Amino acid sequence: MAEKRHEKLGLSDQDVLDMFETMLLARKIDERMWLLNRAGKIPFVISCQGQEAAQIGAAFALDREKDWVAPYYRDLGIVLAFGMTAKDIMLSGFAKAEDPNSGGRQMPGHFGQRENRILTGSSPVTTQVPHAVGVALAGKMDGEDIVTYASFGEGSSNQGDFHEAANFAGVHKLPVILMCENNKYAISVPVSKQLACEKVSDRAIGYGMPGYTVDGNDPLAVYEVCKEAADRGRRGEGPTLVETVSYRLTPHSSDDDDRAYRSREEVEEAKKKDSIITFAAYLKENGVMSDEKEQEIQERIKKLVDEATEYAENADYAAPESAMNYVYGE
Amino acid sequence: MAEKRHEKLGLSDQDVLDMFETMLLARKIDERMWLLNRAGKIPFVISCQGQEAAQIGAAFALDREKDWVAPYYRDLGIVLAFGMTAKDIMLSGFAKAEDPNSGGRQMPGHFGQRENRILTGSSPVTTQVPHAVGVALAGKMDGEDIVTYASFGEGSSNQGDFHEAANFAGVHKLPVILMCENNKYAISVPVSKQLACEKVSDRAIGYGMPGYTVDGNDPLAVYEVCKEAADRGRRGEGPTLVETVSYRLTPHSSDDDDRAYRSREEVEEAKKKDSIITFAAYLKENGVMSDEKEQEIQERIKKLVDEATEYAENADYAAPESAMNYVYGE
Amino acid sequence: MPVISYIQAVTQALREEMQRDKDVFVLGEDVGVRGGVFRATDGLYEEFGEARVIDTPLAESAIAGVGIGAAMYGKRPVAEMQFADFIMPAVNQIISEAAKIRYRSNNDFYCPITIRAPYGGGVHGALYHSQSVEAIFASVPGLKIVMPSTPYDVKGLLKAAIRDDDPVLFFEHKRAYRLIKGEVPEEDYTLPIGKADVKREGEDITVITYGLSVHFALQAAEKLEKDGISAHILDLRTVYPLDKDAIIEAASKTGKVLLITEDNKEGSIMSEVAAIISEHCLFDLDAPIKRLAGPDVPAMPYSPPMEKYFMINPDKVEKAMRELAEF
Amino acid sequence: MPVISYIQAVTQALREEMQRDKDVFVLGEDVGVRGGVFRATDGLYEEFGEARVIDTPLAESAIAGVGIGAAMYGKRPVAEMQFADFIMPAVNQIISEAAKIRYRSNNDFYCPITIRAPYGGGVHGALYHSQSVEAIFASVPGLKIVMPSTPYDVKGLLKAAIRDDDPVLFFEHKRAYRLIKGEVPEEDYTLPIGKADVKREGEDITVITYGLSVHFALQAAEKLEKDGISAHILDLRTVYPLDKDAIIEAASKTGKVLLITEDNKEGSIMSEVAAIISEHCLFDLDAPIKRLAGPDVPAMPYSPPMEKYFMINPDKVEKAMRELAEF
Ligand SMILES: Cc1ncc(C[n+]2csc(CCOP(=O)(O)OP(=O)(O)O)c2C)c(N)n1
Ligand SMILES: Cc1ncc(C[n+]2csc(CCOP(=O)(O)OP(=O)(O)O)c2C)c(N)n1
Ligand SMILES: [Mg+2]
Ligand SMILES: [Mg+2]
Repeated sequence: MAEKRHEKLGLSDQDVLDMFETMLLARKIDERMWLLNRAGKIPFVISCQGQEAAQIGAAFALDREKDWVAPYYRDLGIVLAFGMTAKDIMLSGFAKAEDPNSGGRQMPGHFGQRENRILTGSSPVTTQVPHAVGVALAGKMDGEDIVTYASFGEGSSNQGDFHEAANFAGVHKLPVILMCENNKYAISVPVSKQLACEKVSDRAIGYGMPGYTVDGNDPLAVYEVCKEAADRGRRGEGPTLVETVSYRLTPHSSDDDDRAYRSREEVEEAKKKDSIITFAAYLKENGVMSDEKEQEIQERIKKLVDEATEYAENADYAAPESAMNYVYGE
Repeated sequence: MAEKRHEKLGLSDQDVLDMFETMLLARKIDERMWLLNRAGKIPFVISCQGQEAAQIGAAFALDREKDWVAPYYRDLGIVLAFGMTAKDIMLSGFAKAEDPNSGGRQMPGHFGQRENRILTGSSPVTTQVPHAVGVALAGKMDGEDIVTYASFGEGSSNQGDFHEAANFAGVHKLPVILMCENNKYAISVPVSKQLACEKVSDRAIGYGMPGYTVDGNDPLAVYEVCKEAADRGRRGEGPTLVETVSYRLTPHSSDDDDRAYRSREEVEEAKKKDSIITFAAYLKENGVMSDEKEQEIQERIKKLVDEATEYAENADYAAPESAMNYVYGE
Repeated sequence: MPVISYIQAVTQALREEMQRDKDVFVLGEDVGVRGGVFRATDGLYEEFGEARVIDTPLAESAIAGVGIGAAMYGKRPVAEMQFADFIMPAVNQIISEAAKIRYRSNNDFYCPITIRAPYGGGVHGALYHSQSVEAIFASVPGLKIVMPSTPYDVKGLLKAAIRDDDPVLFFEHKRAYRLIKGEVPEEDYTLPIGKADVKREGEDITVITYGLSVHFALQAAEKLEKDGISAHILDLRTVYPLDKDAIIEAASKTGKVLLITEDNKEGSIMSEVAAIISEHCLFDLDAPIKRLAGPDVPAMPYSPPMEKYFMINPDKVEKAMRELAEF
Repeated sequence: MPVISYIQAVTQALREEMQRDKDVFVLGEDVGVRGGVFRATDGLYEEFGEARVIDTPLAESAIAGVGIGAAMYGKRPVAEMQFADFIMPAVNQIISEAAKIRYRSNNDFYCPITIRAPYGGGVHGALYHSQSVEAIFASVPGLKIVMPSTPYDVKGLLKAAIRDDDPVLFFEHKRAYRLIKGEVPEEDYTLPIGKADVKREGEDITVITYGLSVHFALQAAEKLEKDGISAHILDLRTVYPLDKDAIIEAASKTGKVLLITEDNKEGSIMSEVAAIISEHCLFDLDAPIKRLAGPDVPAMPYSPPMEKYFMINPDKVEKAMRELAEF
């Protein structure tokens, strides 16, 4: 029997099962968030749906014991792979005191957890890119063998901070993966009105780094380029720009109505390439996942998400006056 | 006899003589400024020396009756070609009331003159690039057949504003020439520490525009690409990035001492390619300029610069309390 | 007169100015097909087309900078920053460029750009969708900063901003967008930039404020009236440069002054208002100048109890007004 | 004690902190081989090598942003902005990021970055090499802003800034760099950030100021002394958050207060100082709170007569102090 794609990449059956499970966990948490939002229980959701494959492909290419990530708001897959739990995410959705990201101070999707080397993020897009470069610089100074990851949307790749950070990383040959998750829209604005280049990865050469564009619905393809990018970084050869192309399956956020600017047909068409479905099919075709196994995973995740939701819903808010804490070190 | 280079480009003998004369005027004004500075008569100079060919090549490729320019502080050649006089420049050097750029409010090199469609500039680098894009956008809205030009150094091409403006121009297919005058240094920092790409023009593809790197000591080479860029713009095909490579022949400014960071040999080597010398040689070799003609031009310019200096030195400062004027429209 | 909402007044002003002057155009993120994430530019794309209602790439410095270039050419761009919090990448263009163009060119160029942005809290927007950012710009000569409180003021002041020959930052309270309604003439009118407006005449205490807090103060004033306390309420409307005469007059009138801002207290607009009063009418005062403001923490948290703790509301305003009256 | 210049104190503090803690590093434009355009980092490249004295690409947002990333990792970066005027492209990183990292992460992360920049006028620097930019940041909780006046304060405060676990903007008056000299201990010491310093005890009038103007006030005080007028001079040193207690104490002491800043008047640091005084010690005052400041025009022009017209100088200070004394 011919070697399977994931085996060629050095991934075991268990690895790809883990990848699938993390993708599915991200999707299921996300779906639950929408239900909670529509039920009036949480004020806001911003989704990873459609980008799970890209995120998990990238996360598994990193060393999750020592590398650092500067995720953007859709990177639920990344932070789960880096150690955040369903409960952590739900606590953030409900803005409760125990939320490890911010103690309920920030909206969901504003990730951060020092323990798991997830840099704290904000809302203004692309500011995290220089941060990841700074961590890479610091790691290099200390002779640490770390790679850093920063992600952002294709619209956000037009911010000055992307350019300045990419150039800095290029000049200093820092081990950074700059990952653009191109989901074809920036809120309502299609990629054709955001970018004049054919591919976001065309920008790489301007910073003296390689650039790749890969299918963002294929976790193995993303894994492959990110693994090579991480290896390059560790070898001291500098940064890499990776563009993953997929589609934003939900409206921009729970505050958006995407019917105003894109057709239902277009969305339905994109759903056919949904990585949750296509990767499950791959695993089954290759005998890695049986129907029973899938069922088992689905149930495990459902339980996790249920428990997390219940816990978070019942957890306490931080005390009102705790809003005064931590402006400065105490 | 074979067609001469400038004839192939559609330039007459008189055109190239005019080009030479404007280059030389820029050089001579600049040299005089240094003398005045060293004599303690003016507080500051920032030079065009080494970049005259690039500037004049570009200026002559534009329509100087209707196009708009957003020059940077070294673009003395550009503004002279666009109608500023030696007297105007000297008035700015001495910070006198009649200085058309700013009435003595800004340092020399901070150009601006509405009458000649020279946008007012500031010190923070690269802010003028989006301005030129904005003028191109406005011109397009009005159906005007205008091209805009913005220039900046290679160090400045690392600012976010370059990236954001270039992308905007690319997406909206605006008639803009983005010209990077690469003189190998940003104050003390050599290009190798500024950029990881081989050529600044490698950045063009990231904005969906063509990019060219040309010899910045050759006014005809610069003319050629800028002419093509202007034509593209007028044809509605969008912006072009042009990189002119030359060398900064002076210290960064009168406040700098470049011996701290580059060898005298390197500077001497660069002087051999000085366009003032090489272009004069081209004109002579091709029978466009005789020794007498050159002498005549030299004398005319000397007289101009002398008169301008004298006039400016004796001109009045703006009244102290006029510092209160023009914060808002009156 | 028709009663419309605060955000409808924004849209109406934009539409009328675009109809009136072909040099007026709108640019920003999602302002075109989507009509803005708050729908402030609703219908403009359909009416004026994509050349004058421009969906820009996601890059605020370019939005401001391209607008500034067009303004120097002779256009009257109205740039939208999707949230005031996201104006930060454009600060260099606004402070170094727009504000200084007339001055540095000795009046040869000028820069008639209007930059609109929704600001303010109380909408579960958390740290980065709730901020008041006016204080960052309120020390920059060359800029004007307008922050209207009512639909009537919105329409008149936004039109004035667009017609103004200098750069105007026009901050709209996002919580007011749908909450605040009021009578707005259908016909064309402008209101003077740089002039504060007495929103209520009173004798006992003076409240000086702007934006959403004007409404909180008016509500509280009604209640206080029942207890025989009469409050004079001055709406700054333009927070930079301030209307000194109006401030001095309002403060002197009652001798007891409460300054309210939703922004953090230290370094806010109210600092300058207090400084003006203490420079010009110190001896008319019967009580220390009291400031009611957000706490000095970075911004409003997301969780409802903490957001409420931070945000100015009618109760906090009423309490502060009573305390001052009793001083 | 050795007498050194203001800029030598900067260099000394940097060198000693880099020797003391390997996590301290310097980054900025021309800070390496060139030793800085003002030579503030002179000799550091030679001593510590290019890994710790980094000549960055010309991009201020990256200088700040990369520094912030390194600080979150555990480093203590000292970023130089070549001129305070050129901090503008980095405002988003400073205000949206550095200032809010501790707060937004609920104390999980913190950001010990120091951002140094030369500010101030009187050096023929024109509009963009003369500005005071502190007011832009002085309403942003999470930041600290230090502006020392003497070499002694420079050394002690810069060391404190570098050791501080929060972001500190450290603005150095460029005219003071070589003009101001003073005794500075060779040994290690720090001074407390957030504390103002009485630079002169006096009874009749209080002057509150910072930076170069402290020296102008001290000079004027000497002259006034001869005429029997005794001036109390408070140097703010940290201009955000302000040392309220020290301000209240200094203002109450004489009841006559002059506030001096080189910045434009409206919306300056002195607005907040006036507000604090009028909130806390209004009834201790015997005269209106007077402010002496730059005019409200965008920035200092280049031509010498206009620059002089704008710039605070000893004569203007003396005149204002006499007027207040005579009130
Ligand atoms: C500096 C800044 N400007 C505007 C916004 C508002 N905003 C939030 S997400 C978004 C679109 C982002 O599009 P893209 O980068 O493609 O990422 P996507 O959401 O599609 O994943 C915008 C405009 C912001 N968060 N920050
Ligand atoms: C935003 C900003 N940062 C820093 C400076 C200070 N500065 C003036 S010129 C210069 C170097 C510019 O180098 P380059 O872009 O290569 O242009 P060149 O001077 O070599 O022509 C620097 C750092 C500035 N003017 N603006
Ligand atoms: Mg997108
Ligand atoms: Mg250069």
